[in-house]
Amino acid sequence: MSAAAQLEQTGILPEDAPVLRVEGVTKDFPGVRALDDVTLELRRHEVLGLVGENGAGKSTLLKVLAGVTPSDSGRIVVRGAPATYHNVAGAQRTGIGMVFQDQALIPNVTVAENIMLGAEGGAVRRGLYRWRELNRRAQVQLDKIKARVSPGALTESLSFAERQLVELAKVLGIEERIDAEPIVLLDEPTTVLEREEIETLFAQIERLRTCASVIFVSHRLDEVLGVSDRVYVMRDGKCVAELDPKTSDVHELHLIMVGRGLSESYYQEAEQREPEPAEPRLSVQGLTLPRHYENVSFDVLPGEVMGIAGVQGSGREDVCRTLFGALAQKSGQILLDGRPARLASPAEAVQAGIGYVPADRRSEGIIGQMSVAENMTLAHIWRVLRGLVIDRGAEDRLAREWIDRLAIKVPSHRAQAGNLSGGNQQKLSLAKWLVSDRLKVLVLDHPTRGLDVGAKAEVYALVRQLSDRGLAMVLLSDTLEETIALSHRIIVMKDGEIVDRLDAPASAKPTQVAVVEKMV
Amino acid sequence: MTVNVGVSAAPARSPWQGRAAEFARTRGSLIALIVLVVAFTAGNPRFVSLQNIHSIADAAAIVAVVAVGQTFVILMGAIDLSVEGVMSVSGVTISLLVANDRNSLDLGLLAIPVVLALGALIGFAAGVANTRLRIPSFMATLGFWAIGLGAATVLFGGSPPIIEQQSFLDIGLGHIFGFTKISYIALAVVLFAWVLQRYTRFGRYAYVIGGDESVARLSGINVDRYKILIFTFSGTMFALASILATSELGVGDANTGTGYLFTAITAVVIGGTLLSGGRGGIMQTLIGSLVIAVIVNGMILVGINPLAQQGIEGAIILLAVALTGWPLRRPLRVIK
Amino acid sequence: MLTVAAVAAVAAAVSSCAGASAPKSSAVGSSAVSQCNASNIRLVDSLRSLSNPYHAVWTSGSKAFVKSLGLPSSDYKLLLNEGDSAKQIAQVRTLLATGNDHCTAISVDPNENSDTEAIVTMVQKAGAYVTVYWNKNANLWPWNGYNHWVSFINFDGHISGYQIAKELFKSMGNKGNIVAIQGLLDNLTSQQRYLGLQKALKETPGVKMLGQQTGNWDRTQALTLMKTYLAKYPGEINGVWAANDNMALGALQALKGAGLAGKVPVVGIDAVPESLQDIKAGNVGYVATVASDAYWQGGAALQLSYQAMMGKLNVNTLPHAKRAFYASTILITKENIKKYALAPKPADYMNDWNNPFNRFVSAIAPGK
Amino acid sequence: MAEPTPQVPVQLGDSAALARRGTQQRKRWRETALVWMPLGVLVLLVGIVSTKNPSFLSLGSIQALTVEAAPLLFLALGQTLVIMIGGIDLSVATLASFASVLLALWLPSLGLAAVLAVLAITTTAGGIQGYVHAKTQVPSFVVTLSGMGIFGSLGLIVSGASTIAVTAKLGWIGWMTGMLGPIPRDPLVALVVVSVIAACLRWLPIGRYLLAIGNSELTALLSGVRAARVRVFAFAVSGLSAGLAATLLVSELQSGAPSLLNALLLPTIAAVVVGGTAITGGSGGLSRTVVGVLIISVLRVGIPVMGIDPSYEQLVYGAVIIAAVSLTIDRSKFAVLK
Repeated sequence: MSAAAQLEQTGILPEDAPVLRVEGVTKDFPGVRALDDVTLELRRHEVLGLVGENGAGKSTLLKVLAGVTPSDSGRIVVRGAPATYHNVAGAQRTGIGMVFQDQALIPNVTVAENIMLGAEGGAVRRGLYRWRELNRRAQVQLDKIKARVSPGALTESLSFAERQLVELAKVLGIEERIDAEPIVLLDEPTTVLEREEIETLFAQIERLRTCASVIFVSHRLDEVLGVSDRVYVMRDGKCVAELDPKTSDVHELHLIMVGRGLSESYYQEAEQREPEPAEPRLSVQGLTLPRHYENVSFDVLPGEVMGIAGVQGSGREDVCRTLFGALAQKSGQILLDGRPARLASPAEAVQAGIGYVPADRRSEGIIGQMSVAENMTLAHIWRVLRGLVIDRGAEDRLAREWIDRLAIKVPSHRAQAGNLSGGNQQKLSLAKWLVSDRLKVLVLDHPTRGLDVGAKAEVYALVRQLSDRGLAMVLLSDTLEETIALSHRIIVMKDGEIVDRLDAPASAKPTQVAVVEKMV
Repeated sequence: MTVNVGVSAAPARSPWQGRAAEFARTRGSLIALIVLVVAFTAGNPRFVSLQNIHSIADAAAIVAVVAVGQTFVILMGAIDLSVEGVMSVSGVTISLLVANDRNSLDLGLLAIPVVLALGALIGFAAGVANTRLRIPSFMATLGFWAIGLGAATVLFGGSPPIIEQQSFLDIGLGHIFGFTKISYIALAVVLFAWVLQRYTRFGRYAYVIGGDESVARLSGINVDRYKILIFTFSGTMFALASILATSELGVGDANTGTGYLFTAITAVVIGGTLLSGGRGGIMQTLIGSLVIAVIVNGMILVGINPLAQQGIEGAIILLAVALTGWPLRRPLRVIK
Repeated sequence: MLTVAAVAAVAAAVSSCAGASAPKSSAVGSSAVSQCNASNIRLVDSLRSLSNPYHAVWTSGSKAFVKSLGLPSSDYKLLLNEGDSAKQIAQVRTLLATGNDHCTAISVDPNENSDTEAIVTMVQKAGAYVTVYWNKNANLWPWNGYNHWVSFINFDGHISGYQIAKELFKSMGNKGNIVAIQGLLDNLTSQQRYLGLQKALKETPGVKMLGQQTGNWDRTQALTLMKTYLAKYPGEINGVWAANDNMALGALQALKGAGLAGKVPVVGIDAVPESLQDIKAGNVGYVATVASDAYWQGGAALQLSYQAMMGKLNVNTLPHAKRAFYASTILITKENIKKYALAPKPADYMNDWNNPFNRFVSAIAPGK
Repeated sequence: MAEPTPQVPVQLGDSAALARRGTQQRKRWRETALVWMPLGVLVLLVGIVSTKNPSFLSLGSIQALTVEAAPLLFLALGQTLVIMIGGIDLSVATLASFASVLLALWLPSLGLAAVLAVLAITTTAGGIQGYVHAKTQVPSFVVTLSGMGIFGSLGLIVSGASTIAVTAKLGWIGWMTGMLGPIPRDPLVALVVVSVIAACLRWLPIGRYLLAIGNSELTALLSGVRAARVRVFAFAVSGLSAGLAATLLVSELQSGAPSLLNALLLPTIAAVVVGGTAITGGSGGLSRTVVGVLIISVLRVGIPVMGIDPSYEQLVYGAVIIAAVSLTIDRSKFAVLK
């Protein structure tokens, strides 16, 4: 239906009437019912929290609302009128915009072009771009969220967090574009943001409250409770509960989400055993790569988790890449069990017994088109070789064994890895390394990014087991809380240098504040 | 033939590296061109004689027009192999539509828009096959290559129609300040294409689609429409190139297009446009076309053994592309 | 009468030609005779493509000949390989596998020297009859166990290349500079023609060759090449020798562009309609071309294979001279252009088709 | 496709379980269809041709078809591996021509050694291209395009721009051609080699690595796969297959020439893609390529015997190619289609 028609609708709508009503929406994917007769409503000027485990259907619901994927049945009513759109453009004309979890930006064009993409409007006159106008309009959006990003900048030159902000600015553009108040869908917008960026974001959401309606999805339950007016909980594709944030807390929320309570020892801190003093598994000495990091030195004992804290650009990512041979260091050396290791390429790192669990598992952790078993043995095919030949029987056994040990939910070990849920994919990209008994060091690059509480807990448990197994682990994490809780020791990096080292024994964990003040 | 750089695993390039890479990619071809010119001039001073410059310009002109069409297709990450088919059928058709010794249609210069439309039509069909039938552009256009050649053979009917339209032949033979009109037309085409690339959705969306097609769709862009448009445009450019070539040849030749496909793609690639799409542009393609023309012309001027010429051309091209791409090299960079 | 022209053109050949005039078709009848009739006879051309005038004229000749035999046009089959050797061989193989081979007469223009042996061997096995033009390996001869390979017919490139060179030089007053445009470098005929040019150059000290490059038989390439020549040797070029008309015409376009058409004489080979017209017009400096007479080729080869197939010609008793020979070519210049400017009429050819050896010039002997 | 595990349906509820079964059946059906589609297209084409000319199904004709397919199959074999990792090899046909020249030149004097030497050379040549491609990070399209020019020139120079007839010791390769009972040898040889390579891909890690790189090279790299080596391997096999194709043709034609197989480049690529291997890499395999090669061969030799006006052959060829591909390719294999 046309925007004008909606205007009439909005005109006659009573104040408290829902701007968006989802009625019995159902959506099937091969092998799974993602949405099962979902019904909910979004009131005007409210922030609606949406929580649930991975695979609970949150993202699917948002995608249906945003016109990315059509629903199989049920209907969506926008401002009292049934919505007829079946693509993103249509949804936007109806006033519904979405910030996507996996970033939806074009790397090779300017920020301005991205923000105005598909809605250049007056910035294109008689088919010709007016660049100054385009940049001006983009700037307006960027100012809304106080993003210090130049509209003329090439998008790929921005940091991940900066891109996330551009993403948000892009969606806010809807405000001007349509003559009704926009409906903004935020799918885990905070996942990769740094602390102060998250603050700006929430400030922004507060502002949106006055002029728009927001659906906010996040795995950080405290965030959700903090920002939302109401919270819907989803499970197995159904809406199972509606809560008032003021009267409920994280534990209750979690209880409903997973059907079991959030155990007191969420991070299994009790499980944390202090490693016996021993020859360090991994010893990094005076590692230097100009313009990336300077003179980085630290030791990691067997069974020890070394957390590296730092903001974007602190150089901690680059250090990890160097450890895995993805980035060559200029000077300094890396010792494994006291012996210097040459890590010019990931291949050599794997040979040396170093594993790397990437943050972006979909494009770096697993191979979607290949089977679970094939993914597991990819890095250590020698485990299932008989002579030169792959022993499928052995491979099957190995795969089954690790599917059980990590409780990976999968129809069969020959199922395509791409069909697994996020949590199970993460377990798989861990299993890929665990199948090797030669593994000495494991680099965990944001191991719980985008995972739900349940999956996170399992990953934490796993980390504890691994340290018992005598593995040395280097951890980069999204949240300080996680870093502190999981690590035995923490080094804080800033501008490519180590600025502080803290011990984090189970008994006496440092406070977040203590770490943060060193970071910034 | 796709490039993707890991978000987290691929090391972020430090600014200066980025600039060096950008410089190499955008200016490298220009440097290569200069080096070649200097080298060949050393080999034979005649190389920079005005007359030779004219002949280089003419040689580069038609390639440039083909390459312009190809550039937009490659920018969006696809490829158009129908070049020789479209050129051949257009060449024969135009010769049959202007005054010729075969029939008495004689549409005069009106034939030009007609043939351009023919090229556009084939391009459009290829685009539809690509977007609607969902056949990779590589295969779809491969098919239209054969179809074009077939149609040309049928129309050709045994002997080349000889063109008697003086005004048409004049395009290829007439000179302005020593350069043939072809060169000027080619230049105009390049400038026009540059405006398209810089100031229109057509051009910008070519980059966008090359950058990330699915995102483009998410942003509500009618990707298929622009893809079809771009193939239509490339088809038109191939037809235009064929018209120019024919006006120069003076007859309708069923093999007008022979050799232009790889030459044009090479021109685009040497210019620094990545086959994976999203990077590059028209002006670089122009330089690329000149590089090719210079190589071919120069090898003859310095008198290189004909047997070795294609090999040396290949080597130079590889060298040029490798060197201009050198600073772009990064561990974990994926090039297919 | 064409034969006469041929004789006039190639004086050297007169005697041999007279000596070798039409064979009396009194050969012993072969078993094939009875069983072959309009319903199962196949007359086949295997050529490169219809997108070049030369083979187009060839096929029209073949069709005219088939008609002259009173056979339905459906008996004529045309195999096009588009310059793909593997395809040509495969097509012939399939052809032989899909019909009555004892009633199949074939004429082949092999894509490469290499193709010939494979093809004649298949034909020999299948029991069809074949006549081959232009290309074969030097050590391959019909009389070495191929009594189903009637003849190998070629046109002496040395002669054609030499003749047009001489005409070119004459028009230049036997002095000045020329540039040469060769055909495909790995093509025997192209090489022969070039040797012919060099022979003429030796005989004519006044003429100097500035440069030689390949135009790969291609018109556009020749055009670009000529432009480059003009730039490389400004004002120095007095004549252009091209290994075929297609390229000569390309070069001519370049000369037109440079305003030199008519001032710089051009020669080529093949006698394509266009060059004939230019010679006739005489205003653009197209001096001479040489006709191997594709129209005749089409009919003649089919005739040989056909006669052998029908038992009218006994291959086994045929002298070597007739199983591998150079056929006459016709030098076409302003003097004799009138005769050839117009489209060929079947009537003019009947005699030379019925007596395919009429155009015999000289035997191709081993080691020659 | 996998059977559901016990606990999942419980979790999802019966309706969902039903839904899953339905969708899974549909998916399974689609996949089977895609596996058999190329074969279906082949049968269809043969059917059409043989209705026009029944003798196309005669033993001799079928033998002729398979013989024609043999060299194409060799070239397509290497091409398949390269395309599986998402690259392309434009030099394979020209390299084969070059090889034919070398073989023809050396066979008389060296005999078997010549064959081995030539195969070694082509394999190395292919490998070098792969290495240059991997190290300089220049797209395979460009590297092999230059390779095309370079090998072309080498062939011309080495042969002195002429056809080289094999005068002696043909026996060393002669056994590849001719008949084995009713079965022509060429396709047999080709099939044997293809099966060997196919077995390697199935049972050796390299096969995994090829697919892994084709699907997600980054993951492969981060799993310690030495992608550069796998690349070199793929292109080396491509070179080897070029050498084998040359050997086959030389043994059939008893001579080699600098442009003997050049025209086979596009048919080769067409064969691979028509067989159903995604041009973007990451899927497909040699069995599909075998079918693809047969389809292309039927087109090459079939159209002429159908009695279509020869001047229309190219038209038909192009149209049929597009139609065939639109039926055989697995569109689910490419996320975005270029």
